[in-house]
Amino acid sequence: MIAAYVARRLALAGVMLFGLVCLTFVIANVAPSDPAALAAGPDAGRSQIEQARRDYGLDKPLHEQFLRYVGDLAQGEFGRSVATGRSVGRDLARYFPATLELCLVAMSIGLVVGIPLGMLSALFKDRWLDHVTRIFAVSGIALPPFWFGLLLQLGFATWLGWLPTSGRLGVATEPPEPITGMLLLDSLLRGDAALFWESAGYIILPALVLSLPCLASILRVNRSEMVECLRADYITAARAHGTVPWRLVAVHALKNAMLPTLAIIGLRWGWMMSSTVLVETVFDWPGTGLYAVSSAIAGDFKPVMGVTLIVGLNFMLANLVVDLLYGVLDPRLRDA
Amino acid sequence: MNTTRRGILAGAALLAPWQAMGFEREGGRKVLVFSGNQAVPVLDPHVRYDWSTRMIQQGVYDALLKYVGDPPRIVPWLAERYEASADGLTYTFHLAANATFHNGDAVDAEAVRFSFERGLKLNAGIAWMLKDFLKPEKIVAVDARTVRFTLERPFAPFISYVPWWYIVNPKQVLANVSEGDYGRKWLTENAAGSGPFKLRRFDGNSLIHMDTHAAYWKGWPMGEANRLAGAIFRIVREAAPRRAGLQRREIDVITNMSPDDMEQLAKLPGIRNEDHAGFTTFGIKFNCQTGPTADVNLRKAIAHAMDYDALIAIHNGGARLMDSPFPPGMESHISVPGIPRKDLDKAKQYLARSRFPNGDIELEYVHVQGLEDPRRIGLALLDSLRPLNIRLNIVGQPWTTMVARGSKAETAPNMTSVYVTPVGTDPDTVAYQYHRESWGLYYGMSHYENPEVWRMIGEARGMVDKPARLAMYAEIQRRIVADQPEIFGMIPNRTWAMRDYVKGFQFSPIRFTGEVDLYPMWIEA
Amino acid sequence: MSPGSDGRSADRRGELNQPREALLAIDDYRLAFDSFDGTAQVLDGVSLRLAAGETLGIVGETGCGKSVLARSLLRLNPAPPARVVSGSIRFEGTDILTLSEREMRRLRGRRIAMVFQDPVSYLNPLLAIGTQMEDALRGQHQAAGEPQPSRAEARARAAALLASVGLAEPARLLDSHPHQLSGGMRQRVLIAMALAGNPALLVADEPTTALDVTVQAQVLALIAGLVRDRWLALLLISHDLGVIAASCARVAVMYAGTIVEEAATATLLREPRHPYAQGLLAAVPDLDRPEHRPRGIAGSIPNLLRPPTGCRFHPRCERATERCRVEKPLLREVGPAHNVACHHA
Amino acid sequence: MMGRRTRLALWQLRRSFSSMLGLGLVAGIVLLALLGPWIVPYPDDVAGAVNISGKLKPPSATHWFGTDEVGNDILTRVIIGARLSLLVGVGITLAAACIGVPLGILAGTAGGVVREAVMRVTDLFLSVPGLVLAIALVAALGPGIVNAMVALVLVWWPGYVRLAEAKALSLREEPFIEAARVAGASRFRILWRHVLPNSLSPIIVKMSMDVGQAILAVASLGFLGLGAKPPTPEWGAMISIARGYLPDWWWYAICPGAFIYASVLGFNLLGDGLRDILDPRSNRG
Amino acid sequence: MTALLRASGLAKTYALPRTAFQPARQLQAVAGVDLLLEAGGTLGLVGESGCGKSTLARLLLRLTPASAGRIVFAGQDITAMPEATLRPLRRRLQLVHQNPGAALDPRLTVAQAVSEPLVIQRLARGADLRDRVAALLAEVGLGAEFLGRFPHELSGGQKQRVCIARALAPEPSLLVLDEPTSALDVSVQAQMLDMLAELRERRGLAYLFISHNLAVVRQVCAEVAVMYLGRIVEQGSAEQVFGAPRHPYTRALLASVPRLGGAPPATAPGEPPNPAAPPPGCPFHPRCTMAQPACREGVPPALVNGLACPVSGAG
Repeated sequence: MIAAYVARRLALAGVMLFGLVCLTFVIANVAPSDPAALAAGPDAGRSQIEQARRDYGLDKPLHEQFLRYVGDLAQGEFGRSVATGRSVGRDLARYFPATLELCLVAMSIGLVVGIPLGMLSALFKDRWLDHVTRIFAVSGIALPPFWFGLLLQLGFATWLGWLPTSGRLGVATEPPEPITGMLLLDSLLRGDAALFWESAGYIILPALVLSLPCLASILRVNRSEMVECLRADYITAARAHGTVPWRLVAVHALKNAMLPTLAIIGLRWGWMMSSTVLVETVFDWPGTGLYAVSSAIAGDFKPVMGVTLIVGLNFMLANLVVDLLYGVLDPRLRDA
Repeated sequence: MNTTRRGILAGAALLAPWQAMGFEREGGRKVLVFSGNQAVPVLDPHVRYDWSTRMIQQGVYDALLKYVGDPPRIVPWLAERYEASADGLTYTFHLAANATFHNGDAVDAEAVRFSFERGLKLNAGIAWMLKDFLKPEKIVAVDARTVRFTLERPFAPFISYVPWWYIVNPKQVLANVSEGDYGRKWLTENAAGSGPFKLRRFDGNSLIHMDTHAAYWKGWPMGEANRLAGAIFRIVREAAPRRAGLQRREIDVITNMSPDDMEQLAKLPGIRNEDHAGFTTFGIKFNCQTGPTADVNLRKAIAHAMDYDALIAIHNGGARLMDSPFPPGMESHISVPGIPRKDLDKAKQYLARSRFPNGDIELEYVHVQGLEDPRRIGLALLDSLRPLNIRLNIVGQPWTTMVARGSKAETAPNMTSVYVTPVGTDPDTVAYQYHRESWGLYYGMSHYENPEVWRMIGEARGMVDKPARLAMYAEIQRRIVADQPEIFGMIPNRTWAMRDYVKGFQFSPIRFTGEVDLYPMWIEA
Repeated sequence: MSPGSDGRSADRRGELNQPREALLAIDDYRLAFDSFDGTAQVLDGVSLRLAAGETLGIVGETGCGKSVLARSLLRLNPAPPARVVSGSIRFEGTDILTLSEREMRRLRGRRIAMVFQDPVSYLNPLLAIGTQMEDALRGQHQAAGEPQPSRAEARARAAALLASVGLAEPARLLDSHPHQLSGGMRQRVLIAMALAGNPALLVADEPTTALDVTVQAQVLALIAGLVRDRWLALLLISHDLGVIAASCARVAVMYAGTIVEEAATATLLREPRHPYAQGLLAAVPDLDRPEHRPRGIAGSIPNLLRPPTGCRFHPRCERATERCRVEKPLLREVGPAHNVACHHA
Repeated sequence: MMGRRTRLALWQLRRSFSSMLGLGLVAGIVLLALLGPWIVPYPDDVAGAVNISGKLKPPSATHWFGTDEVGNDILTRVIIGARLSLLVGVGITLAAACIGVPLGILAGTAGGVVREAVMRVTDLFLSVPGLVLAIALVAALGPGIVNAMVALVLVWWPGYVRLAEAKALSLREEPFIEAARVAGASRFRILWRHVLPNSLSPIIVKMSMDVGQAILAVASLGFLGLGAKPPTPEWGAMISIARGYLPDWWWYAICPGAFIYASVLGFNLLGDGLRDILDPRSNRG
Repeated sequence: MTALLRASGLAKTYALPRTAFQPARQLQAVAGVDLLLEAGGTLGLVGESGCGKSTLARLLLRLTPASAGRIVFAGQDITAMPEATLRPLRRRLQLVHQNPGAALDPRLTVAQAVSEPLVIQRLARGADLRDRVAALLAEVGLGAEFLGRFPHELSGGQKQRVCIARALAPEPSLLVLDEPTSALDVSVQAQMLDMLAELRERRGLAYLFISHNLAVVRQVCAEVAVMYLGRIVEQGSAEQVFGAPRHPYTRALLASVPRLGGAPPATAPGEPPNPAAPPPGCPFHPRCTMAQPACREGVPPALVNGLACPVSGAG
């Protein structure tokens, strides 16, 4: 049953991805730009530009280019970047793990801090802890990540010198050959503690900035759900029956509050992937966000399309996972 | 596994490692760390060049000749010497006997022939330099150490381009051909050269690590004892961390810093700034065919309203105003008398003579998106044009869009700000931008029209008689200035900041903005 | 200021005391709810006695405060907005209003247990029945400072409890979730949980309102059997006189936060004395006597933010006089164990 | 005489510190936007007066927040920037709501093919990484505040479809809608008279929050160099430029960022407060 | 008397949503129901929750399309009538909801709510409209001071009165009352029952009265149909059904009602089954004390002479 459901959802995701492809293709081609000029290089003459146009298939009519792009995608090829001439698929394979690592760490921060804080805030509703937490939560959503990132760089890197400013590893450290491409994981797999700590030092600030809106959302939803759940009849009943308070909060109420929290986690995951664009730009984090921005600004659209697809797919998968987790958490969804 | 820093890191988790460390070491030798903002997506020397790419290419490859010094000179390199025929059609190069590729293969005439053929046939990157004058079949390996090029017609700048045609090892390339791509795919991230450095690790977006080639056929100028272990090119897109890295001695040389940053860096102990006039010119191209700027008087009015001092001020003094379409230092450059400087009265006189005597027009000023200096110059221009009652619409656009618009006079913006770096020292490199054939290319966005000038440009590039050629170029410069197809702006200085233990830095204006020749550099400590 | 304030009601308390030692004694209990609109006098001087093994029904309409009263016995009303104004609730001799939360936890489930109205919302939808029961059992032991039974022990006891409320296959039930159970089974589970600590007093707040009539009959029969077998004191809250008549020996009628009449069930049904109680009885349609036309009570229940002065029923009362408007009537005995709060009864 | 609801709303608002803070911040920003041109110390600096010699001055009595890279007073430009940000924030939100709400209500009440079509397209847009799409679009259309707004509206409207659809779906089951159908009300009448007014509360709450988020989004595009054209003062673009002057001229980045933060915070807190009043049961991240 | 509303073979099947963990399933809410209501007649529909009585009401009102069967109202087949054609007929067929709080648009005043049907059906406008609304309110015992009030300012009983006034506004000939008093207190319920009786007399209305409260149905209705799991199991005059119930379910139902002063209610075993998974054969057989082996298989027994139980009917 679950397998069939997953298959159906994946099929739906496929349809959605096709929609995404169409959308990005349209956007990429509305502009009066000449990618061939970019491909051929700045000093190229007409003959070289025409050569590049042929090389990249840009001389074909749009619908043919579209069909070719879709065909390439079906084979897992994302086309070539006109700015660099490199395969977008290979670039993505290189950048995506970095972004994924960043997002995973940020999401972990969001969960580890957001959920307990939301719980505490609900328990101490309308007390000072709650007020502070709520302002903090709204701030998390209101702080411009690019600005906050700059401030953190200024404070922790430039003035205090505790943490590195940007990048993924020190200039002197040679990045190891990727296993998963996620440095923290790779260094653990290799048992390289020094590398682990170094990459941890580099990921802290960007992950913190990235996690803040997500943390805030989780906190807010978790708080208000906890408030609702703590008021729920079944909590009153469990109290009346003598259940221990901590279990009441941490199991009985939290489990129920986790359902909407889960939904927001799914949403925020997608959102987070999108805001890596800003955070990666600020922290010079070599991931898909930076890749998309620099390509977009250069007018190089194949990478942008590739990133959009990857991030969109990721979002759809995340939603699928959330739906499945819903089933794990909520027995009502499992059977009649 | 690399190196000292990691060991320390293992001990002190977060606090220690970003404190001052000193340069990188590997064994007893030092590693030079250079950092800039621009990636190296494709290393293939026949496909792509820009400053960062060419810096690495220059490291791992050799060419027949090499540019050195300021003013730039062309010196023999793989070729010990060359001869040109009197008609300017045939060039014969004699190769050094001891040159070898990194894998030990000799750099022979066939390698040279193959490399030029490859460059021409791929028709990308450097191809434009020689494509119209040299056919692949006219390159002949006379013997193992002699190559002869026969041009289609005389082309004076030929020699000035040869230093950019790097020689690849045909055996390696042919061994790695896929789908008849001339090894293009493989050379994107691999090297098959004979240069002073061997590629150790290539990650074009973050880090390129090269080892010095101990057995480099040309030897090492600083002596074997001081030879580096290698050089690392770190791509750090943001200026602040580059600067921080330099201050913390994680990086030895940085470039692409703003003039303001450079000013601050100059004050720091242990850091030395290199600040030199290059060849890169900044101009604001008028659309000479369509729109208000087709009116030469308006162009002159604008050129006289421009606040040239602001151009210098924006660079904190680190720039020179152009006094000719040609950069100073280029062969045949003259200081053209009467090149516009700020003079509001003159500007108003010209405006009065134009089709817009009262101004009241809005002009579009396009610059490449994300470039800071052209944006600020736009602001300065906007301010300068206010007395003429001309409004300025400052637009940053992606390169692709800008080029697409500039390809036709109908769509080209009124004004486009462009940096142009001449690739060779021959005056034709710059002059040809004003030829009809350059219309629509980014440096030809002004769609400048003057058949007499075109004729002279065309004639000069084939002239063998040097004094006559120089005179011709002097005249060309005067005429172009008179037509004012652009605001001749300034030549920004090229700047690097480096630790003072970095030695052997040699500037040459012919290189691109941040590009340095890593070969002679070493660390003294 | 109502004339029936503390001093005088204290005088009367003596008369009300039953000879039997009361398990539960509520005296002049006043509870207010604070809100934006002001303070609602939700309970206004409630006094009740309940002896061990006794069954008492509280009947009243929406908003009369009967559920709030029931929750007060376990101190489950959220505070704020709830606020005790005065009075005491003595259970087995101690005033539970003065207990700490920790001490209160010792009572919950073990001495006083509660059955709620809607079994759907009072069971945690995400936790297995077994988990909820084990948590309750272990929690009761923990609160009492006794060693907690192991999960397995707790589970075994939970299964036994389920069996004792007439549920088949208790072991399988423990692993199921609330949504897999029918309404009647859920209410049985809740009753089983209430019985877990062997309480002396069972408070049932509209235990059958959400159930269908055939199931209601089953649950009422179950409660009656448990009360009999375990010698439980039962406080049954309902709006349905029929339900109370089927379960309780004694009944108290509540109106707008006050008890207006208290009597043996049969007595009240036969000869209600308070005009409200009379009205209530007259309003109930009788299935077996279709010719009897139910009569409504004119007007509607008062706004407790601004309760009527004097007798809270007086605006709807046909017999109301000036005295009713001014003076709050206190409960007084009008027959054997029959108390009425009306100047005219 | 105010109704009880209004008084209750005001009471709730007053009681909540955070809502009052939000109200204060929003009022402040609106005031600055309205009075901007009359109160700024250097009105000329708005339109791109260049004074290179006075560039990058630290905060002082004459320039409270220093000067920027062409010598303009930062405070002046930030204050004038409030107008643009506010206008853009409100504009994007209104446009997105105007597209999304009718579609959502239509989808929620129509059902069938219409609903499927609308919701699938909505899902498509929702699954797109919003900022990435906006960046691509602005990069394609060319930077400029109007293009930025178009791009953001394009990624913003689906949120309203979702909200309005969910609300309409739940309303569709409401007995009072059924009652209207029994009375013979046409579909349009039900939509217009019953569904729309009853869906407004959460939409208003979302809009008030979205104004803040839209300000942030435009600033983000500005930061990436895709926002307003120079010399228009725009907060995000200012930070983008200021970044090049970190860390020595750090004050340059502080001021515009603080204003973005304050205004987004203001609208979010206000929205939070409004939600407590208008739509207490809902829950959004 | 003439048949005002006739339903034959009416059925409604819902598709339950498919989730990650469940296949698509169907729920038969109403199965093969025949009904006849005469002008001015009163039919009570009783049954426990989930038996399909509210769905049946919605089917009859064409608020949800029927899966099978026919509905004829006032001589016209409305089963598949387009909404536009149906609209004028709607005024004669009105509904009063169970929960008066939810049946009023919270944003409309009492006057707006009551006038809506009149406006829609173009029955009145301007001053006439105002007068008629006031008259309707007076008819349900509410004064003119209520005109400008919003639902949240009313008590439950008052809201229900507004709902009734609204239902009366287009002068219907049939009122479907879906548990009209179950959300009300007993003292208010009595007032409401009184008023309903009075209205019927005065206006000659027919009532389809749906309730789980048998005593109330007995008060209001002359005819009674008992539903169990989507089917009518017994139908007849109130006297017959309540006085001499024939179907085992009807008997169990009546015996379960707690009586004032009477003996404790008798209990029937078990609970109504899940409509998504009904038992085969007679749906009541798992709880029936009289069940025969034949009851446990085959199709559910049909309603013959107002009784769907061959066993009990035979005996």
